Amino acid sequence: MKLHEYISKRIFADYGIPIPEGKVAKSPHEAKQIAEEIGGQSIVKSQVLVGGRGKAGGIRLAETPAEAQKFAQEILGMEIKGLPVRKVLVDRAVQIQDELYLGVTNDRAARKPVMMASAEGGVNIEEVAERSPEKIIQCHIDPVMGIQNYQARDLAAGIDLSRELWRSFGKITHGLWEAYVENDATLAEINPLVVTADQKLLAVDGKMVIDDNALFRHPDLEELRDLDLEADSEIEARKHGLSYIKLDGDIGCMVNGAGLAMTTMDIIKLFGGEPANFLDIGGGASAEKVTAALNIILTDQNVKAVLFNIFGGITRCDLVAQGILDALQEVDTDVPMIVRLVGTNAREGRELLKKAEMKTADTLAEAAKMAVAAAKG
Amino acid sequence: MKLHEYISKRIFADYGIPIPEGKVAKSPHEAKQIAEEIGGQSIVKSQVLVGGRGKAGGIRLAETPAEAQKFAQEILGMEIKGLPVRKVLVDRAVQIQDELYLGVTNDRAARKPVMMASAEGGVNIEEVAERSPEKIIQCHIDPVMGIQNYQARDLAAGIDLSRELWRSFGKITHGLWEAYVENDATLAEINPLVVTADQKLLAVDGKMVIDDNALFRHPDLEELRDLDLEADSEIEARKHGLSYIKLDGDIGCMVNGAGLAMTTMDIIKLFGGEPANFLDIGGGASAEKVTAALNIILTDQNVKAVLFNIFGGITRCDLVAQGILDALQEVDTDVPMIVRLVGTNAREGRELLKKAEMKTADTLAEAAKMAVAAAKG
Amino acid sequence: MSILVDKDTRLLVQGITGHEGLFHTEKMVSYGTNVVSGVTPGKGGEWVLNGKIPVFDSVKIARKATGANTSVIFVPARFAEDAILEAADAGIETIVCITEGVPVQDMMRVRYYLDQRNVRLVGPNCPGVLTPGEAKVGIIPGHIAEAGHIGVVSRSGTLTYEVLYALMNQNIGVSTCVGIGGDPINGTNFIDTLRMFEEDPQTNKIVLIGEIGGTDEEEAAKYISTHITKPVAAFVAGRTAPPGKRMGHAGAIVQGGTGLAEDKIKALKNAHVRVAQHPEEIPSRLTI
Amino acid sequence: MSILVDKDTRLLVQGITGHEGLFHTEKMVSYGTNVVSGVTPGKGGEWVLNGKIPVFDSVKIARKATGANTSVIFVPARFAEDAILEAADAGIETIVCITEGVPVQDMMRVRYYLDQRNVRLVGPNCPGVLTPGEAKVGIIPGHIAEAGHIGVVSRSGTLTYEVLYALMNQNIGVSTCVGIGGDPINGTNFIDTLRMFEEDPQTNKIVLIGEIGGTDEEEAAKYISTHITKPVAAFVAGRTAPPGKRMGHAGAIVQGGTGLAEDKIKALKNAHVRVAQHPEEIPSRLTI
Repeated sequence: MKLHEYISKRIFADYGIPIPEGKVAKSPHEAKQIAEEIGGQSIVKSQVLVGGRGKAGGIRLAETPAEAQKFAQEILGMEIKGLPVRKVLVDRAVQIQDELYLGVTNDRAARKPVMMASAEGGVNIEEVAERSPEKIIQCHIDPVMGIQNYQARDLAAGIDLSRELWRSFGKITHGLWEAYVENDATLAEINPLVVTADQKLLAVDGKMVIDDNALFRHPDLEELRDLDLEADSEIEARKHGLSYIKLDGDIGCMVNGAGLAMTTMDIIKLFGGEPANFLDIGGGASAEKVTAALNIILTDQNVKAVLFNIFGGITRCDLVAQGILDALQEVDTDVPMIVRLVGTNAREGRELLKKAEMKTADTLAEAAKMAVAAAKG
Repeated sequence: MKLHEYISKRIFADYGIPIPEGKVAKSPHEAKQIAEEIGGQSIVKSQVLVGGRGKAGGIRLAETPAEAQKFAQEILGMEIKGLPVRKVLVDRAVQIQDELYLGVTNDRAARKPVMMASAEGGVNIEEVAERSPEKIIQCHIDPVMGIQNYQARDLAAGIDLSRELWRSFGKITHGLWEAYVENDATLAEINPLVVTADQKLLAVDGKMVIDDNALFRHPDLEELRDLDLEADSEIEARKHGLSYIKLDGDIGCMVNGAGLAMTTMDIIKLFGGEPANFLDIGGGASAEKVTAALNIILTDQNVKAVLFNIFGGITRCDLVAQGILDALQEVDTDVPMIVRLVGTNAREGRELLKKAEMKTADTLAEAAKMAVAAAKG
Repeated sequence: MSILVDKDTRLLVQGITGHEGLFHTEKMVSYGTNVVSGVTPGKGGEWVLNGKIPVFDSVKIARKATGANTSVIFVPARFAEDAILEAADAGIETIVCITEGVPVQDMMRVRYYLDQRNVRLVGPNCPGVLTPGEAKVGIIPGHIAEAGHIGVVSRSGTLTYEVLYALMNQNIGVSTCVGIGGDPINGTNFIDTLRMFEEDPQTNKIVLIGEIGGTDEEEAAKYISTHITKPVAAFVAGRTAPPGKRMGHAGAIVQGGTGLAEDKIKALKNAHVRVAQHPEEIPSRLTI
Repeated sequence: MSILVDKDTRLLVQGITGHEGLFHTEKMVSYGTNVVSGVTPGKGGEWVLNGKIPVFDSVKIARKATGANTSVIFVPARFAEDAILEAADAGIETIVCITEGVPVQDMMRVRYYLDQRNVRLVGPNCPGVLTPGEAKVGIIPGHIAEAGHIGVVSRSGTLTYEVLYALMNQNIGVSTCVGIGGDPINGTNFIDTLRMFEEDPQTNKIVLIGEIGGTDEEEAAKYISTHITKPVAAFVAGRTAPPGKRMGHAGAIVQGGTGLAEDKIKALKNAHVRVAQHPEEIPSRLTI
């Protein structure tokens, strides 16, 4: 789960990382008030969970509170990369001398967290990594011991940080590490970490991504989830414990298991079709769950056929079959359905479906071919 | 550094361990007030850093506040094993059903902390360990990972704790572990950990020992040091960075290095003498340090001879010799002194001493024999 | 012969009194797996499956009482770290963690702890291990595989069943099927399993089932070209998955240029692995 | 030959610009030790000893620039843990920590970290290692030992010097003298050092200097009786120390019946170790 800049920075501040004075506003009037409190120049920043806000005009430097209000007015009406701007952060403007990068994330190959620093902050760090990887200093951290002082110094030395700033940089690395660990982040980064004209370090922009699997430990963060990020259908799916992603094709898929769901998409494509979605109904799918899933699939107007591919392991095929039949009672549709059931109680499931005159397939390839044909009408 | 019961329990409470309601008092009147606040029966407990307080009459059950005042009066005048009682803890009395033991300490052989639990609490745990070691359940803890829930359950199962109390016991083990780690304790123990008549766990007595080497991280704890524990001479020694322990013999020793100081004591005994003290002046001893050390040694009226044994490594023998001569200018004494100097600048040191007509020795054995002879007069 | 689990497996079920634990314990017992005991803290002394299997309060006690050498974990995600550490500390040799949704930082700590010890973890978020005819440890349906000489290793769940089913339909038997799980940090990876299959005399050929995300398949390909003499067939899921979207498995995120199915397929082909276009093609890739 | 340090030692000094560090660096250089560099964070670029030795900001940089393989640590106690971890992480093979007063929990963490790596720590709270005529790493005075065939290992500081001095006075040379330090948890213990001396062709006989506290001498005695073929002489300090009193070294606390000098002496005698009554008797215990 991605956190907004203003939330990430607030968390950083809780861990002793210096951030610019500032507050979040939902209206131009609020933005003006905040700018007045701050005094002097301020930065009005759109709070949306995508990169490239600056280029899109979503970050503006205001000379006066009145200008802050004006910019907030403009920005709060914008959409950036398809996402509506609902909040702006109004921060005190700072005199920037240098822009650094500092981040911590999981290195899955090393099975350890890695902290990264670069003297080239303020830009997309992936681009720096590609263009000149030697400019990113990496330091693996023992997940149990945590970051050590010498590691912070190695990073500081690696990016040629002025020695007067080492102590402050050390505190920031420790704070960022703790923010990462204690919030179960998979990413915590400061970009840019600014060296101000008066020789101080300041986290001017911040980003955190929280491990969805660990949200049970952070109910306060879960509440901050930005639903704008997801299509309504994806939100609806999550409510029912389904994993759904909308795609651009015309063959709806309902599958149990993520790997098999991807495989089903692949095979549809292999036989000339286009999948309309990824949908994993998970284990032990009940009739209610199947109904919800079918409803979600069919809200997509592009869908011209639906392929059910259920491999019964934990999931019992007869229950799934009953779920499909029950769902069809509730859902009014003439989209053709192709069902493939294999595994636990598959025979019973197929019996039920045959009675209801549903199209069934034995193999995955056959099912895919039937779905492609059905979608082409 | 040992912490008093009331301080240890206050720390435990900070880590979520339930303790009885209570406060510390310095006067009988205060004790009465606390007993009134608590209401009902109270326990008046002497706060001294030795075991066996109960047997010595230092722990009394008061039925009324007036009685609490009376007992406090009696206890505050006592000496227990040579230590004066200056404070009493007045705790609410609890109905005890069972007394358990729970403690965490360092196992130097395993190089790890070990948590121990026993169903036989309320008594000297060393005695239990000797009498029936199987009644103490031990669990080594990874110093970096910390205690795990399953380890707390293993301890609970090991002492046959009623299952209704496992959750509370788990919280107490975690609290005790954190109290131990975050305060750099070498021992943190609850004895007894009481199961009350209404089926709750309560830390009725507590003890912590803090690693002296780590006190720089805990200036607040350093301030709580109980100076009653140490002889005045030992306190004076610590002020000067000396390590001094008074013993019962008549040959004062001033040595650099703990191992060599013990060896010097051993060899005095080997040749028929009795050491009056252990004294390690440490490395790089200055004239001031030697003066202070000599003063401390000579405050012991039993001292009939002083043996200086200095092996110059870091310490320069000529400086030590000068220190001795300077000290003798300031200290008015006719106690005979035997000096042995070896190592860095030993020749220069011996020259200085010879000029001052001090007795010197070449070998340790010779020095010890001379000291024994001098002490016997 | 086979790998990881077999007739000598003495299985302990952690979380045996839970809904999932109990359901699958029955399936494992029916299959013939030697389930010797279960653990649910606070329920020690109870019995499950009509008094057939004793429940203990801790793995330590259960192991002492019943000689378990292998454990399968069905506890909820928030308790998985503790359950794995408990099993490792109690001397269990092989731990299979079915639980899905274990936080990644928990798994980093688990790896730190296990790396210091001689213990094998499979999973988490995996379907478990099946040695047909000998032992079923986890949730892989027993009736979709026959004993034979093909070693199967997979990051996926139901997709694995699909492959097993396809093999069975062609009368191809399996030595052991190992579901290593789809999480970014897990106990056993492709290389560990490939090494075991290479050393296992019963295994003649190997099937590897990968998916998008991470670089495990690429590393496996490198290992195959230098260490594996037995023929390997493979399938990689996710060629049509859009980059950056989360596909259910935490591991299946395409990150910054790596993790794409096409790269994995290319690496495997370079290592002379026969890559199938869909799972039902796997049997033919083994026989031609 | 010798153990731990020799002519091939390329020494780095951590805390080289501090008072102690600078003083002893000069002594080590005068002795002929190959001191290649020093580290003080924030002072990289400076030089010490009249421009002879470069100072770097970190061990990693210093090692890269000067090829150091051994480090000696003189930093204050509160920085010792970080300094040891830094050296280990930078690939230093042998770390000698002189610093005294390191908190015991810091050392438990250090041990955890080092136990996962192939690195040797001597100390902390130790006088260091001296291979006469080759290298002096630490604070053992160089002029009190000649090269020879006796291996010396000790938990003490100045008491070790006393023994070296007694040996030199009898013209007995030393292969290597190792001060392992008196702290309850340290890097190298008696057994580690005995093993190295047993394998070292230059060492013919061994001197072990123990003291009260812990059970290291008892464990050493066991090891000697089963693994050491070379003659061993020993001295144990603290026969007259009263129980429970702290004798300067944190390790020297007599705890609950174990740790007494008499028990240690008995254990060593049972392992056929020749135990001296005082340090000046050691030479005769080696020759008779």
